[in-house]
Amino acid sequence: MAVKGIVEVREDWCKGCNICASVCPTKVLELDKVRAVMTVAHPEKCIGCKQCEMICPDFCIYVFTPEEYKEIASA
Amino acid sequence: MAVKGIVEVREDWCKGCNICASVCPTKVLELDKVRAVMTVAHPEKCIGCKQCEMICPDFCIYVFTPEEYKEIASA
Amino acid sequence: MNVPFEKVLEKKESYFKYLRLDKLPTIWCPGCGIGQALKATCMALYDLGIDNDQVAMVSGIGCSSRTPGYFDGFTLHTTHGRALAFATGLKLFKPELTTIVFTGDGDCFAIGGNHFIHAARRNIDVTVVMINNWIYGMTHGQVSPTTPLGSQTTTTPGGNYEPNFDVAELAKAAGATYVARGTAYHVTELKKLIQDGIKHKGFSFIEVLSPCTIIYGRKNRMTFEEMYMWLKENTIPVKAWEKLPEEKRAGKLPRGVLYHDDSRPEYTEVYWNRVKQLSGGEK
Amino acid sequence: MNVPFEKVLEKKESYFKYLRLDKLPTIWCPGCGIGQALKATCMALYDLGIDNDQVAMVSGIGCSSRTPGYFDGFTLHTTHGRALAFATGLKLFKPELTTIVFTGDGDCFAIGGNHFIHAARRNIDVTVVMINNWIYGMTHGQVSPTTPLGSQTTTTPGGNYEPNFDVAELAKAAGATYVARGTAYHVTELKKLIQDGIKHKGFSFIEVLSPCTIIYGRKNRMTFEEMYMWLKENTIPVKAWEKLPEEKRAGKLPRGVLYHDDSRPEYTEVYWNRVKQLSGGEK
Amino acid sequence: MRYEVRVIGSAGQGSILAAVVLATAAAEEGLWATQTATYGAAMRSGTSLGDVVISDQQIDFPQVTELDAVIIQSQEAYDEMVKGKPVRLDPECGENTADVLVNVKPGALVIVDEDLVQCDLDCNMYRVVSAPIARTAAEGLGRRQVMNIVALGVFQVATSLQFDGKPLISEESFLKAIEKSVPKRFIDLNKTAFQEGVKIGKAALQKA
Amino acid sequence: MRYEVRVIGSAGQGSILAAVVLATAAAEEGLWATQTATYGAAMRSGTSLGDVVISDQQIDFPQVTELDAVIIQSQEAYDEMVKGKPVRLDPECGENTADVLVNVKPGALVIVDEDLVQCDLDCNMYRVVSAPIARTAAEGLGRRQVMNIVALGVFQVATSLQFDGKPLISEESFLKAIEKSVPKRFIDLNKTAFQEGVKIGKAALQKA
Amino acid sequence: MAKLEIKYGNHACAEAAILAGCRFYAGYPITPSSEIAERMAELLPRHGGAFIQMEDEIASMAAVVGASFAGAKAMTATSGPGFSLKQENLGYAFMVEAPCVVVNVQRGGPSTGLPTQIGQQEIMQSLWGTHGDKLIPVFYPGNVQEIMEETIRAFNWAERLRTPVVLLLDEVLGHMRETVDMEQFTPDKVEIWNRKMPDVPPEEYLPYKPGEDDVPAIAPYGTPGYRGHATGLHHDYTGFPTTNPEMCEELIERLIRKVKRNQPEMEKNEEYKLDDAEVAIVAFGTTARAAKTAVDMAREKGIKAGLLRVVTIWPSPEETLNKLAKHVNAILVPELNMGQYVLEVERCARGEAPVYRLNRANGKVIYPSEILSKLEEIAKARV
Amino acid sequence: MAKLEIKYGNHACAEAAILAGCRFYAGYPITPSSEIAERMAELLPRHGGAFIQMEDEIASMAAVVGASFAGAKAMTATSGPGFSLKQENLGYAFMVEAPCVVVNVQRGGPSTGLPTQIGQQEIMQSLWGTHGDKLIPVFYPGNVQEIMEETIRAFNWAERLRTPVVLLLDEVLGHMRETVDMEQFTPDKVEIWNRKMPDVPPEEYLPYKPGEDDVPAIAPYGTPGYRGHATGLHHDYTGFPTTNPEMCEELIERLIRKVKRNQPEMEKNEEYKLDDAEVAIVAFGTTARAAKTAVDMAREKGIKAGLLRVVTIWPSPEETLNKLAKHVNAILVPELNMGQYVLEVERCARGEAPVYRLNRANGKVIYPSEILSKLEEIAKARV
Ligand SMILES: Cc1ncc(C[n+]2csc(CCOP(=O)(O)OP(=O)(O)O)c2C)c(N)n1
Ligand SMILES: Cc1ncc(C[n+]2csc(CCOP(=O)(O)OP(=O)(O)O)c2C)c(N)n1
Ligand code: SF4
Ligand code: SF4
Ligand code: SF4
Ligand code: SF4
Ligand code: SF4
Ligand code: SF4
Ligand SMILES: [Mg+2]
Ligand SMILES: [Mg+2]
Repeated sequence: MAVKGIVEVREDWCKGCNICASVCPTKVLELDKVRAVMTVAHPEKCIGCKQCEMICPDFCIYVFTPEEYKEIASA
Repeated sequence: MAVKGIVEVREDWCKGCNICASVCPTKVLELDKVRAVMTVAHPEKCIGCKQCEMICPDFCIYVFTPEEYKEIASA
Repeated sequence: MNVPFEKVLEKKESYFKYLRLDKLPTIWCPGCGIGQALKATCMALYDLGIDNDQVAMVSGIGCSSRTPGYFDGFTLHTTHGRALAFATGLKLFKPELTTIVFTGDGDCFAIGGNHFIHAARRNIDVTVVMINNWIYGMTHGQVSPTTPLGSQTTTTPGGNYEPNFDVAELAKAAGATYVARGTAYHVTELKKLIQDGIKHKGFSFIEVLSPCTIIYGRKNRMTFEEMYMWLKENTIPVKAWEKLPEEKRAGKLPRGVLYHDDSRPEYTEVYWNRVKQLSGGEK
Repeated sequence: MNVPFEKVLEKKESYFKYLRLDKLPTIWCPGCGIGQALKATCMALYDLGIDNDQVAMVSGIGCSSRTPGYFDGFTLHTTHGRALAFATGLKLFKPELTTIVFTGDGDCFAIGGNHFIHAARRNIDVTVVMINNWIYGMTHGQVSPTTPLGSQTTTTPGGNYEPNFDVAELAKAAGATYVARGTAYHVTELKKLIQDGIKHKGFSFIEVLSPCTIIYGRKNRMTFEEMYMWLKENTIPVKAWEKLPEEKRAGKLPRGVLYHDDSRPEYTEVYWNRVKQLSGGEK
Repeated sequence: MRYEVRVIGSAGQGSILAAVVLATAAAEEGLWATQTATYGAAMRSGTSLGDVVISDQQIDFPQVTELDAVIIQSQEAYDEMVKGKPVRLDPECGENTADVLVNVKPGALVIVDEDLVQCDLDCNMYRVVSAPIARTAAEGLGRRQVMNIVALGVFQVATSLQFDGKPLISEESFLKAIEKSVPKRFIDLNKTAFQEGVKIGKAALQKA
Repeated sequence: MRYEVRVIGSAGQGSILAAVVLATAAAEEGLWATQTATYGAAMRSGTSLGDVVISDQQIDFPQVTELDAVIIQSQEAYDEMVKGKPVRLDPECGENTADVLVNVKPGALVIVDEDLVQCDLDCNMYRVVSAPIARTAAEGLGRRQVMNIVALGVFQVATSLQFDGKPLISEESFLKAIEKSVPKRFIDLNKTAFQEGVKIGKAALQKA
Repeated sequence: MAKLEIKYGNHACAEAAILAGCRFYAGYPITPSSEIAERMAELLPRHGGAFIQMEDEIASMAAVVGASFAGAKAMTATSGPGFSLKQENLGYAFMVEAPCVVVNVQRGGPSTGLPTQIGQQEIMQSLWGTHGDKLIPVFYPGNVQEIMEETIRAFNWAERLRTPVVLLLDEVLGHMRETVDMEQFTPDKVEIWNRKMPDVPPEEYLPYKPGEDDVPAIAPYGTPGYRGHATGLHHDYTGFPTTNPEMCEELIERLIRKVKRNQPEMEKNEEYKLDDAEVAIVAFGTTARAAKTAVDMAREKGIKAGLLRVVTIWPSPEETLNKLAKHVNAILVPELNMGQYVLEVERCARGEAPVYRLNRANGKVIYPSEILSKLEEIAKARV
Repeated sequence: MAKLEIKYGNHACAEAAILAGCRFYAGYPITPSSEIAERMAELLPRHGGAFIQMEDEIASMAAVVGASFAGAKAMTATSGPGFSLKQENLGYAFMVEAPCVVVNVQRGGPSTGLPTQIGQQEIMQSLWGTHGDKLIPVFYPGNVQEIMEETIRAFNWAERLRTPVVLLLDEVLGHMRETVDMEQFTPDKVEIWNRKMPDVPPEEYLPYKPGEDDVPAIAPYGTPGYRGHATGLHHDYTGFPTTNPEMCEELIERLIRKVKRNQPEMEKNEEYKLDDAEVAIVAFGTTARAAKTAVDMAREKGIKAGLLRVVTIWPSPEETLNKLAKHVNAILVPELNMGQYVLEVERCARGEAPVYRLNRANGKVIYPSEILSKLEEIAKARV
C-alpha cells in the first residue's frame, strides 16, 4: 500500500505527552520514554489522517501528503 | 349602610404621597395638599378592604373593623 | 389620630412587631415602594412565627439597602453589592438564623452580580428581596442593568440603550431554587411570595417591582399614581401569563412563583453534615 | 526533523501564521489541552481571512490566560477575572478589531463572573474562548465553579461538594447570543465553533473542555490518555444529544452550537450609531 | 469686597437653583462667585439651602461664615436660621446636622416672605425686607414653583440698601443668568418672575 | 554549626521531597533546620531544587549561600550547578532565573549519580561521592521515583567524611522523617530505598 | 481679557477632560463624583468619543486601560469606596504603562462614611493603595478654575510619562459652582501633550524598550505591524514575562524613576506670604482656601503666617518642604483626615521645625477661624 | 522541654489560627498564600468550624466579616492582588469593628508582578490601602515559630480591640519549612483573649457604646435579645447612621485611639546588639534574618552594628525609633521594596541620625553579604 502521509516531529517542542500516539488509528507513533519525545516508529502505516497533528497541544507534529513532502524536502 | 371599616392616619409619618387614596375603591381618602397629609374625607364610604393600609409605604394608615375600633378606642 | 398609638401597635402587630419604630418615618421619598416590601417581609415572618431574634437582615448600599435600619432583628448594612457575600459568611456560621438580604437592582445585579450568581449556585438558604426600581435611586438616577430600553437616566441622555437582564432567568440559570416576582402594588401577594421564599430551604429570589417615584418617575414624567397603575396593568399572574398568547405578552411581565425546585440540597446543610461526620459538629 | 522548519511553516501557515514562534514551546504541562484551543483559534482566523493586525486577544490570569503570549496579534494579559472588562474598553474604542478573550473556568466564572454576565448582557462583539479544565490549574488545584461534584481538589478534601454552574445556560440567560461547547479532543470541530463565534456579530461564548493533565488528572488519578478518552466518550454532538432519551444523558454533555440568536443588536454598533447621529462619528 | 448670601427654604422651594442663578448673575456682572449647596435634599422632606459668596476678586474660602444676606422662604427655615443652626440634609444619611459656625452679620439683609414667614427679628440689627413673594408667584404668575426667582428679584432691589442705593448686581445680569440656568421652556416664566420680584421689591423698599 | 545542602535535579525527580525529608530528619535529630524550595517546578519541565540549612541553634538567614553539600540527580542540573547558576522555575512565569550568590564551599560534599551525571569536578576541591543511585532505585527497587531517597541514604553515610567519621544525622532520624513525610502507602518503599542508599553509600566511601 | 463664567466643579473636570483630548470614559456612579460621569455621558458622544457605565469600579478601571491600549485618552472618576476597588487595576495600569486619569472626588470615610460630605482622606491611599510599589503623579486643585487646569495637566503628564495620574478633588470642590476665567481654555491656548509613538519600523519595535526619558513608545493596539504584548507580570523589553532579576530590577526602578525624575518639572505649589513667615501652613484643596484666609487674619493679629499650598501632592516637594522647615519656626498642617500628609511633612522637615497638626474627619470643613486659633496657639508656644 | 518539629510556614499559620480559636475561614486561592486555605480546608471541618472558598477576595473578606458578626473568630489569607481587592471591605470591618485576621503572604509586585517570589511591598498598603482613615495592628513575624506566635497574637488583639488585624508574611516565610519548638503551643500554654460581651440587659444594650477601653461590646448576631444594627456609614452608639459632626468626630477619633493607645503594649521588637551599636539596622520578616547575620559579619569586621527587628509594624514604634536615632550614628533600612518603612523611620528619626536605604524589588532576597557591604559603606562615610 502506498504511503498516504509522512509525519515529522519537532523534538525540541515535544513534551512527550503521548496524546498523538493515543489517537493514531494505525499505531504509527511511539514514545521514546527515555528522551520523552515522540517518534515515528512505523511511518509506513500512516494513512495521513492528520489526527495526530490536530490534537498535538504543542504544535510539533506535522503530517504531509507525499506530494507536499516532496516539495518541501527537495527545497 | 353600616360602616365596614374605620380608618386612621398617623400624620407625622405620612408623606402625602396619595397612593392610598389612589387605590381606595370608594374614594374615602383625600389629600390635604397644604399640609401634604392624607385625610379621611368620607369615612362613611369605607368598606374596610384595607387596600389603603396594605399599600401605604409609610406604615401610617390603619383600617379597623368597627369591633376592633371599639376595643381600642374605649381603652 | 383618634386612638392611642400603642393600641394601634397591638392590632397591627403583624408588621409593627418587626419595625424599629423610633427610626420612622423612613428616609424614603413619598410614594417610594420599598416600604411595601418591608411591610410584606414583616407580615411574612409573622405568619411563619419566626421571632425577631431568629432573623438576620443584610443589605448593601442603595435606597433599598436602607431597609435593615428599620427592621428590628440582627441587621447589617454593608458595602455596595456585597450583601450576599456577607450574608453567606453569617449564614454559614449560624445556619439557625433566618437570613434575608435586601438589595436593589444596582446593588444586586450591577456591582453585586457575581455574589448573586454564586450564592444561587451554592443554593445557600438565604432569601433575597430585590427591589427593582429600574434605576439607581440613591445616586440620583443613573442607568441600571434593569432599566428598560428607552428610559431616561442621567447616564443615558436621549434614552437608555443598554440591554437589560432578565433577572429571573439569570437567577434560575445560576442555580436559584425559588424565583418569584411581586410588586409594590400587590402587597398581600408579595407577602405570600416572600413567605414561601423564606420557607423554602435553599436560595430564594424575590424580585419586587417598585416605583422610584422621585427619581425614575420624575425623569420619565410619570406621576406616583401612574407608576402604581403601570404595575397593576402590566403585570399578570403567572397562571394567566402562561395561557397568554405570545403577542399579548409584549410589554407585560408575569407575577408570582416563576420557578421552584425542592430537589437540590441546601449548602449549609451539606457543609455541616460533612462536619458532623468528622467532628460531631460542635464548634 | 528531516525538513527545514521554514518549509513546515509554509505548509502549516494556517496556524503558524498567528503564533509567536520564538515563545514556543509553551509553558503548559505535557498533554494540557489549552494548546489545541489556541490552534483551533488560529485556524479559525485563517479561514476567515482575518489578518494578525486585525486581532486583539485579551486574557486574565491562569494557565488558560497565558494564551495571548503565544498569539501574534495585539495581546493583553491582564488581571485575574477582568479580561472581559478590559476587552470591553478596547473593543468599544476600536470596534474594528476582532476581539478574542481567552479565559479559564476560574477566571471567567469565579472572580470574573460579573464581567461575564455584563458583557453578555450588552451583547458586545467579543468572542470568549473559555478553557474549562474543571479546576484552578495555575494555583495547583483548588475547586472551581465548574468542578464536578465529588472530584478531588485541594480545597475540598474528601471530594467536591460545591455545586457547579451550567455555564452554557448562564451565558444564555445573561444575554449571550452565541453559545457553543467544544473539546480539546475534537479540534477540527472546535475550529469551526470558534470560527462561527468570531463571525457572529455579538457576544459569543465557546466553552472548551480541556484536560488539566497534571493537576486535575493527577489528583483524580486519571492518565493523560484517559482524560482525552473521557472527552471522546462523554460528549455528544448536539444533534445526537437532542435525540437522546433523558436517562442516557446522565454524565454526558452535548457538543456543538447550543444557542444562536442573530436578532439582537450588537453593543458597539448601537453606541457608534448614536454617536454618528450626534457628531458625524469622528473621534 | 466679600458678600455672602444664603437662600434657605423647604425642600422643593428651589433654594439651590436660586443660589445658582445668583452666582451666575454675579459672574455676568464681572464679579467672582462661589456657590455651595446641600445635595439630595430635594429627594426628601426638610430644609434645603444654597449659599453664595460674591467678590470683586478671586475668592479664597468658598463657604459662607458671616452672612450679608439671607433669603428665607419658609417658617421652618426661618426657625432654624434664628436658632443659628441651618440644617443640612444628607441623601445617603438622612439626618440633620448643623453648620455651627455660620452667623448672620449685623446689618445683613433679610428677605422674608410676607405670608409664609413670621419674622420677629430686631430691625435695628438687620435690614428686614418682607414681600408677598409666594403670593406673587402663585397668584400673579400661577406657579408657586417660581417663588425662588421672585425672591431673587426682591433681593436684587434690596441690595441697594447696602450699596449706597445701587444694587449689587444689575437686572440684566440676572436675566442673562436665568437664561443660562433654567430649562428652555421655563425661561420666559422665570424672567417674568424675576421682574415681578423686582416690582414687589421696590414696593417693599418704599414701604420700609 | 551551620550546614547547607542543596538537592538538585530535573522536575519529577523529587528534589524538594528529598529536602523536606532531610530537614525533617534534622529536626528528629534535635537540630534546627530550614528548608526552602522552588514551587511549581513539577508542573513543567526543567530543573528543580530544594535547599536545607541545618544548625545546632536557631537559624537566622534561612536560605543557602555557601553549600556544604550538593546532591545532584541529573546532568542538566549538574551543568547548571557547575555554571554556578542553579535554576529556579516559576509556575506563574515559566522563566529561568539565577541565584547568583550561591556558591559551593571548598571541601563540600558532592553526591552524584554514577550513571546519570558526568562529573568532572576537582576532587581536591570537593569530596565527590558517586554511586549508582538511579540504578539502585530503578533496578533494585523497581521504582525509579525513589532515587531521591536512595540519594539521601548515600548522603547520610557520606556526611561522616565531614564530621570525623560520624554522620551528621542518624539513620533512625531519617527513617522517622520518611514516616512523617511520605504518603502512608509509600512509607515502606521509601524506607527500603533509604536503606539501600546507605548500603551503596558505604560501598562508595570504601571505594573512594 | 477675562471671560468669566460660572462652572460646577465636577462639570469643569469633565469639560476640561474633553479639552485635553479625552475620548473615553468608563465609570460607575458614586456620590460625590457622579456628575463627572453624567457630564461625560453628554459630551463624549458629541465629540465622537465613547462613554460607558460599567458594572462596577473594577470593570471601569479595566475598561479605561483597555481603551488606553487602543489609543484613547481615557478617564474614570470615583470616590472613596470606588477608589479602593480600582486599586488592583490602577496598579496594573502603572505596570503596563497605560496612560489614564483617575479622578477621586473625596468624601468622608472610612468605609461608606459620610457620602455627601467632604473628606481629604485618600492622600496616602493615592500613593499606597495598590499592592507592590508604585509612584504616580497625584494632583489636587484648589478651585474650579484649577480643576480645569489640573485635569488638563493630569492628561498631559499621563500621556507624556505613560502612567496613570490621580486627580484628587473633594466634595466641596466637586459640588461647588465658581467663577472661572475661561480665557485660558480656548482650544488654541491649551497646551496638549500626546503620547509618543514608536519611531522604529515594525521589525525593530520593542514596546517596552524605554527611551532616554525612561518612557517606552507603545503603539496603540490596531496600529498595523506594531503588534505587541503587555502583562502585569514583570516583563522585559518585548513585554513578555521574565523573572530575570536584572530585568525585573531594571523595570521597577525605571517605573519609579520615570516619574520621580520629573518631580521638579511637575512640582506645583502656591506660595502665599511665605517670605517673612514665621509659621507656615502646608495645605491643599478646600482646606488650603481656609488656610489662605487664615493667613490674612493672622497677619492682622501680628502673626507672621504664610501658606504653602501643595498642588502636586505626589511626588511630594521634598526639597521645598525641607527648605521651608529651615526657614520658619513652625509648620502647621491642617487636613480633613486623621493625619496623613503631615507624616510626609514631618519626614521632609527632618526635625528642622516642629510640625503641628489640625485634623478633622467628620464631614465638615475646617474654617479659617479654627486655623487662626491654632496659629495663635502655635505663636504663643514658639515665642 | 523543647518539642522540635519541622513545619511549613503557611501550615503553621493555619494551625496556629485553629489554636487561637479560629473557626471560620473564607478565602480565594492565590500564590503564595494558598496553602493556608488548603490547610484550613482540612482542619476546620475537623474542629467543627466552617471553611468556604468564595468567588473572589472581595467576597472572602465580606464573608469573614459576616461570620465575625455571627460570633466567629474568622480569618482570610491572600497575597498582593487579593489584598488590594479586600481593601474596601477591610475598611468596612474597621468601621463596624468586626474582629478578624487578614493574612497577606507578600509576593513580588506591583500588579501580577512575581507571583512565586518574595516581596515586602505591602508595608504601606497594610495601613493606607483603604479609603478613609484607619489604624489597625499589623504584625510581621520573622520565622515559622513566630508565625505561630504572631497568628495567635493577631487573633488576640483582633478580639480584644474588635478590629481587623493584618498579619504580614512573605513568600519565603510562607513557603519554607523550619524547625519549631512546639512546647509553647500546647493548648494549655497558649493565652487566648476573647471579645468582651455586653454586660447590660438587652433594654440598655447599645452596640456601639464604647467601654473605658474605647471598645464597644457587641453581642454576636443571634444572641437572644441583643439585636443590633451595623453600618459602614458614620454612626452613633446605637449603630445607626448619623451626620452629627460631634458624633462623627467622636467615632473616628475613638476608632484610631483604641488602637493607638495600646501601641506600647502591642509594640514588639527584637533588639540585637544594639547596646553599643553605632549603626543600627531596622528590618523585618525575611530581610531581618539576613540583617541579623550581617550584624555578626559586620562585628567581625569591627563595625559596631546592631539590629532592631520590628514585629509590630503598625502602629509603629515611634518612640523607640526616635530613641534609636539619638543613640546611633546612622540607621540602615533594608527592605524588599522601593522604600516604604524607611519613610516612617526617617520621620521618627526627626533628623537625629541619617537614614540609609537598601532596596530591592525584583523577587530576590537581600543577602547578608549585601547588607554587610552597605554597612561598610556607611561606616566609611560616617567616620
Ligand atoms: C463601591 C461603591 N460604588 C458606588 C457606590 C455608590 N452607590 C450607592 S447606592 C448605588 C446604586 C443604588 O442603586 P440600587 O442598588 O438600584 O438601589 P436603589 O437606590 O435604586 O434602591 C451606588 C452606585 C457606593 N456606595 N459604593
Ligand atoms: C486577584 C487575584 N486573585 C487570585 C489570583 C491567583 N490565581 C491565579 S490563576 C487563578 C485561577 C486559575 O484558574 P482558571 O481560571 O480556571 O485557569 P487555569 O489555570 O485552570 O487555566 C488564581 C486563583 C490572582 N492572580 N489574582
Ligand atoms: S496522520 Fe493519522 S495515521 Fe498518520 S501518524 Fe498521524 S494519526 Fe497516525
Ligand atoms: S502530542 Fe505533540 S507534544 Fe505530545 S507527544 Fe505527540 S508530538 Fe509530542
Ligand atoms: S379600607 Fe378600603 S375603602 Fe376603606 S379607606 Fe381603605 S381603601 Fe378605602
Ligand atoms: S399612602 Fe401612606 S404616606 Fe402616602 S398619603 Fe397615604 S397615608 Fe400618607
Ligand atoms: S430615590 Fe427612588 S428609590 Fe430612593 S427613596 Fe426616593 S423614590 Fe425610593
Ligand atoms: S496545570 Fe493544568 S491547566 Fe495548567 S498547564 Fe498544567 S495541565 Fe494545563
Ligand atoms: Mg434601584
Ligand atoms: Mg481552570
